Amino acid sequence: MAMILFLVVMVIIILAAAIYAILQKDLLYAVLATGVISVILSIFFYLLQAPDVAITEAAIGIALTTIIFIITIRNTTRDEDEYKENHVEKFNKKN
Amino acid sequence: MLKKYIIFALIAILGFYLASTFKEIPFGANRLGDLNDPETVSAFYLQKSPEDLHVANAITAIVVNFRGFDTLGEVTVLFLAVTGLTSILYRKEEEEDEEERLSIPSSSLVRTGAKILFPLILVLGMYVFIHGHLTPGGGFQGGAIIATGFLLMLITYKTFFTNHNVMTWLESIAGLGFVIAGLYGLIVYGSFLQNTAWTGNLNDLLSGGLIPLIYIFIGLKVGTELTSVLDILLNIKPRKK
Amino acid sequence: MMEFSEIFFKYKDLITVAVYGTAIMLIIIGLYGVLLKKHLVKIAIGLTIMDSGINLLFVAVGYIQNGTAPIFSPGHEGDAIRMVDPVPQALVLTAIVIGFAVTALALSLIIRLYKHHHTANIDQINSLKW
Amino acid sequence: MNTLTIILLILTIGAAFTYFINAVNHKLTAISAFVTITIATGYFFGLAELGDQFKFALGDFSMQWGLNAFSYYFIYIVLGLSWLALLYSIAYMEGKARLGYYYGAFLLTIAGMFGVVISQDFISLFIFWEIMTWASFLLVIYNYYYNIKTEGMKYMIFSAIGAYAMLTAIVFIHHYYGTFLIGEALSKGAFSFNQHIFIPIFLLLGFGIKAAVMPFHVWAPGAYAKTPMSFTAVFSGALSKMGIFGIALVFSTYYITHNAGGFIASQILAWMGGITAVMGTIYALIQTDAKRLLAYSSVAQLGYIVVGLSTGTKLGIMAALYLAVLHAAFKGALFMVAGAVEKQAGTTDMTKISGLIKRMPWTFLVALISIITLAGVPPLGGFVGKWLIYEALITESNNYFLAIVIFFSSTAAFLYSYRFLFGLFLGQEEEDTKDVKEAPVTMLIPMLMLSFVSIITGVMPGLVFNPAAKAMNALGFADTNWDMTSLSNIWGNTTDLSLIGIFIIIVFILGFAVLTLKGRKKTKSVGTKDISSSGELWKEGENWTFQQDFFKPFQRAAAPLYKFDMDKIWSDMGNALEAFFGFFRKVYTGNGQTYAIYVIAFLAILLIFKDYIFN
Amino acid sequence: MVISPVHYIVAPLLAAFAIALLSKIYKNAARIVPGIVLFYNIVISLVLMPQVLEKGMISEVIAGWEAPWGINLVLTPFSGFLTTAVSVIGFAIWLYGYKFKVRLQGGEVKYYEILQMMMIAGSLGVIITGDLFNMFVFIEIVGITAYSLTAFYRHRDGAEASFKYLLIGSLASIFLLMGILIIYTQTGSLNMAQIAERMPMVPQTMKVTALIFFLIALGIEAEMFPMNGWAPDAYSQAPSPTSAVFAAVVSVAGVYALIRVTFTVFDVEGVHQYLIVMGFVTMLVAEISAVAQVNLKRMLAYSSLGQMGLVLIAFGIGSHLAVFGAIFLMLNHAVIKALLFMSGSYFIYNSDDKRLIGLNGIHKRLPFVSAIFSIAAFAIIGFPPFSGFWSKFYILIAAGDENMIFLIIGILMVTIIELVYYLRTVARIYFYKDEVEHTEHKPSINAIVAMSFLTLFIIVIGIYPNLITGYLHQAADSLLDKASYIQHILK
Repeated sequence: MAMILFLVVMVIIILAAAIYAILQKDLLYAVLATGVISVILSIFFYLLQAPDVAITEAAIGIALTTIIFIITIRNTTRDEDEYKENHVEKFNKKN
Repeated sequence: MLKKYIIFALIAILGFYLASTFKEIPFGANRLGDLNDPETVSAFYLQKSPEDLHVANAITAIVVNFRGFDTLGEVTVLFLAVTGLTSILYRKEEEEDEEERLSIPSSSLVRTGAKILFPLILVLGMYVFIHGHLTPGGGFQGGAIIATGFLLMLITYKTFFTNHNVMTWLESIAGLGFVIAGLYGLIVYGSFLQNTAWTGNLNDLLSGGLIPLIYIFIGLKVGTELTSVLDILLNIKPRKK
Repeated sequence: MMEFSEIFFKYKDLITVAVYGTAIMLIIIGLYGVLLKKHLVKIAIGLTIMDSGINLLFVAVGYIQNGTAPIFSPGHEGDAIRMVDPVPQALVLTAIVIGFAVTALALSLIIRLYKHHHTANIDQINSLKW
Repeated sequence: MNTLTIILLILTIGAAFTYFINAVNHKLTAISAFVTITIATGYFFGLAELGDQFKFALGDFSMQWGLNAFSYYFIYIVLGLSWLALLYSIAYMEGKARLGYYYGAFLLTIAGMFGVVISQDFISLFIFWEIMTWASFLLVIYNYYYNIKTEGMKYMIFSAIGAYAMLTAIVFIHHYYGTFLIGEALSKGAFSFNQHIFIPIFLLLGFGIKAAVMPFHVWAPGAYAKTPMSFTAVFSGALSKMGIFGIALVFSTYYITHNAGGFIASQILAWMGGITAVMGTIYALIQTDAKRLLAYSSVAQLGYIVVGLSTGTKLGIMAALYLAVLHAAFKGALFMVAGAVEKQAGTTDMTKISGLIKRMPWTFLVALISIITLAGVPPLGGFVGKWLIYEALITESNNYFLAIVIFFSSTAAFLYSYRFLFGLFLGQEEEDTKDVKEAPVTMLIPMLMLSFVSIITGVMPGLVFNPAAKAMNALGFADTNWDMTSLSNIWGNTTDLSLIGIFIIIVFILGFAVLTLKGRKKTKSVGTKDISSSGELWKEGENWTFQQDFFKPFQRAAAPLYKFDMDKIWSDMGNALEAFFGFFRKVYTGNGQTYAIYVIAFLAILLIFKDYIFN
Repeated sequence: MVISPVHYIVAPLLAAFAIALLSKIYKNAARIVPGIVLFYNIVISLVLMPQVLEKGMISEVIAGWEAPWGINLVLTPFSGFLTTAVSVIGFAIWLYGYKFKVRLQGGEVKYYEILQMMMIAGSLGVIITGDLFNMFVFIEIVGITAYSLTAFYRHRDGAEASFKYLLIGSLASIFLLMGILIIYTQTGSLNMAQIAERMPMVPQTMKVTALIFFLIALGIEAEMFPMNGWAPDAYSQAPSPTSAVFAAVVSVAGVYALIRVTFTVFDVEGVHQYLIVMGFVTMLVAEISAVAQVNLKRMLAYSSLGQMGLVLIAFGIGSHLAVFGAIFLMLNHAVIKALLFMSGSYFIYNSDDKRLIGLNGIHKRLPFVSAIFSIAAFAIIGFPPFSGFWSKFYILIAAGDENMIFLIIGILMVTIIELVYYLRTVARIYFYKDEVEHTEHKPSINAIVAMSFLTLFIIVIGIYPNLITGYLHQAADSLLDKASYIQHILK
């Protein structure tokens, strides 16, 4: 019973994390949300009797993917709506 | 905003058809069929893996031997990704100026912790891919773990640089080792990656013929490649504020 | 993990919906991000989420009720009959690593695009058209 | 080794050699081209005889080249005219740039025409047709490099439309009759209009475009006028005859079996030919450039030929074949005249130059003879052709109204031919054409030879009737009664031409003798400026020649006809298409996300309609 | 060691891993080694092709597990023919690009060479593999290399084109995985032959859904219409030898994968009509878009999309003659388009201007290259006596035998559009005054050798096509004969 609750909670968390990752304007949090997705996903894999996949997902999905995303954000922009004022700047520069 | 609703509709359609498709595929049903005269590949693998290969971890058997060609291709994909990254983010020497990887230096606690953790993580990774054919885990996992270890060092210490020379050598030797192990099979037994020197019995460390060796190569290669991916990405000059 | 297989009988449908539904929902959400989000990093995030969905789908299809991981523990050489399907897991291993490679490449491209165009909005990056 | 293949090899290798020799020496280029064509012509008329065949397999198809009387008849035109034209162009092209390009393309075109005529299966017919087309395209753009957008492109596009219509027909002949051999398809009735009518229709479209039939004539005037005159002679004389060749080939089924579909088709084609003749004439009237005038006139002349063919009666076809040769002769001569004038006087604009008669008498003579032939006045050959066509139209296929149309256009032909003559040669001499010399002899010889053809055919049309009759036999006609020196019609009464000819020649000689002998002292030859009008003597600096608005009243009368401008219609069509394309390619918006949306949308559509698409 | 199909893959891999080390020892290793490898590929083809034609099929197993169980590489006359063509053209492109100076501007030669070689190797893998997931892996290899090479130049919009390509390509790989998954659950196998054998047992809805996913995914690789938005950008932004590889090798591999899956693996009705319709739409849209291009390489890219559409039409017709024509056209298009890109890139390289205006009157400076370009243009339009004519002619005849008159008329009309813009380009080269200032770059000798070799091929095949029609017939037979494929692999 606890098991099934755990499962349901996991499903809710992973979907919430996914939606959050898509909708969140602050990209850093969005990326962290993808990390959460990977965590839950590896637990899923573990439950589905796939320990190898679980370990791989844990190592690559949680650590590496997240870190390269963070690096990217650090090199580009953290705010998703950043381009708006950027657009305005460009417009002003034009005329 | 019409576009948005159209896209919602498209996604909904896709989801509906995916769901209706996978409704037909019962979850948890046994599709392996009879294991003794196998109909499906998985049954065949499950049967052959312990008997012929003496490999405890069936997935390792599949990844390294049955479908080793895929793994070779996949390692190549990673290798090519590294090459591509290098060529995409390649910088001429004159653009080069002093590396400032971190805006804020990390605390001494973190640094000492990293110093202690780093060797442990490396050892763990080694362990994982050396025992790949016995326990869960293997080349990819071990490689990834090693990469995380390097990642720790890279983000903790401004001054920590991976030695590209050593990386290149390790990477190339690992890759060549994999291919040559395959060629050994091709030359001796007439089929690429084939090896019938099934030493040892199940659950020994030295079992499964060349499989542990190949998996070690894979581990080294994946580890070095992931590490160099991180290295390349981390060494980009950050955006001017 | 035995209890998981035990409760499997009672809540089979629920679990089916949970696992498949999660996978498909992940794919759909990721697709939403890919198709509607303007920021390149968001699009990359969407792609990774879709990948995760596909991987979950693979593993879920390979699962066999109250099966064990396809690893022959000492003494149980004969119990291949109770093991889950190993092939999808092997494929997923490959898929994950390839997905990581593609993501890394995509992110490096994004970095270069940002340096080039000074924006990460895909609508403003269309100097090649028609 | 077969004679036909050897001739083709001679021509192609000669073309390549000529192209490359140009790098060495410009003089040698013309010489080698002329030598090549001479060798080919001599070889052909010396060694090739009827019934030569050459069979081989290419791809999965068996090819067959051969020589029958019909093709022999056209080879007369092709090789003879090409030989003269190349002789002419030695002097004409002297000192021009890119000689290797010119001569190489010329020889390739000749090879293409030769191949078209001798090929007895559709594949080689199509291949040679294409070679001929793009080789002549190279020549069309030779002079006017920057006009390629207008004239060259027009020519190429129309030729491509025609060629591809032909290709479609060929493919379906293979589908329905399982053969590529022309003779076999003919015997199986592939061209008959009762079954699969679109096959002959498409073939006629293909050949008709090359023959510049009315709605598709747009490419012709520009192409004829822009090309170097030495090639235009061949272009309008021989190359457009390939269309006639094809039409005759296709219609021959109809000739043998007068079937209903064929009747309609022939009526339509006849009317298209008639309209072509009229419109070509009418446009020729208002041209101020002699070259364009000639171009339109040759469009009109081809219209006559098409009319003759499409009557589908023996006499009509005889007339068409006869006119084919004759048109080659006089139109070739006229284009050569225009070329000579252009080379000597620098321009062919009839409003700029006039009164060249004193400067270029021989050229004038050639022009005169050819004009008379064109206008169809006895005793020269043109009369015979016109006569035959009228007879075919009126007596054999009671098509009176068309006869009237043709008659109208041939009378109008007088007008423009007179204008050509007057504009260039007669009238008041301009100052800047004072020092114009007569054309060099190598240019005069071909012209004179061609005008000799027009004269002799007037007296002895049998010289042409004989091979024409053989050709018609090859097409499957039982007996065609012809006589060396007389025209015969179905009422049997014959009009003897030799008497007329001899009589008129005597008259000419007598008149000439009288004028020259007794007129010596009385008449004095006056300069063209030495004229007076209503008591006013001509004063220095005045211009009394009325070259501007030559046919103003006529032009005003026929104004509505000029409003209908096919050229503009086609160009508007092209522009509209371009605009549509420009709009349509916007589907490739530069936005990657849009492309992704396309993919997903397509996937969704496939998923929804999967039961309908994949069942 | 006896030569076997696996060498196609192993030799480039060995080289790729070794180059990193060798280039530390010898500077030019990175340039020479790929040439050796690609030449070795030709040798492999020349050794294997006779055996294939004799036995009808060669299949090699990996790791000693027999066909349905392990991964196997298959060399039918069809795929063997394509691998031969790809190897030869790949070597020609390497020879052409050996001294290509532009490549030195961005990145290092080492990376460029490795990626280019692995792109060709990946395409070969796609062609010769007999296993669905293995095909996916090779498609990923091609994809990764293509993304990297498209973005290779820093001074162009390569990154943008590459990102579009990557976006669509990732969708392709996701859908491909989806299709593979569905097929695996239904047949419990990944081997194409066994799947094809068990396909009749698969329920219709499953079959069709999987097929649709495959069609989308592989349609993206084969540049079908709604999915080919990435192609013109990638073609036009990549380094020129890479554009040639795209047109000559990658698109061939994509079409091969599509055809192999739809013809051999699946047995669904209506896929032929689908191919005809989509192929025609692809062709029409591509040629329409090509007319008004101002950028030479972009125009060539659209034109090759159009040619691919024609190939798909021909495969869709599906009769022996049509498949024959389709394979012939694939070969022709590979050679001719490679040639067009090779010569066209020299124009661009000479005129500091990627737009067509840079071509005005360029024949004065580059007579040889201009002649080659014109010949190739005439050939791809399908003028006799060049090889392009025959393939088009065969396809038309096949369409005629199926009595598809409107298809024929449509194809010919599109050909007229094609003729217009190619003729305009040739006219620019020869007949326009050149206004733009230019930099002088004479073609290097190796490039001249490569180009004249391919040109010779075009002309010789055009004049005497019997040289290859025999192989082509066998190839068409082997593609259409599904039963013997299954029976031969499963023993």
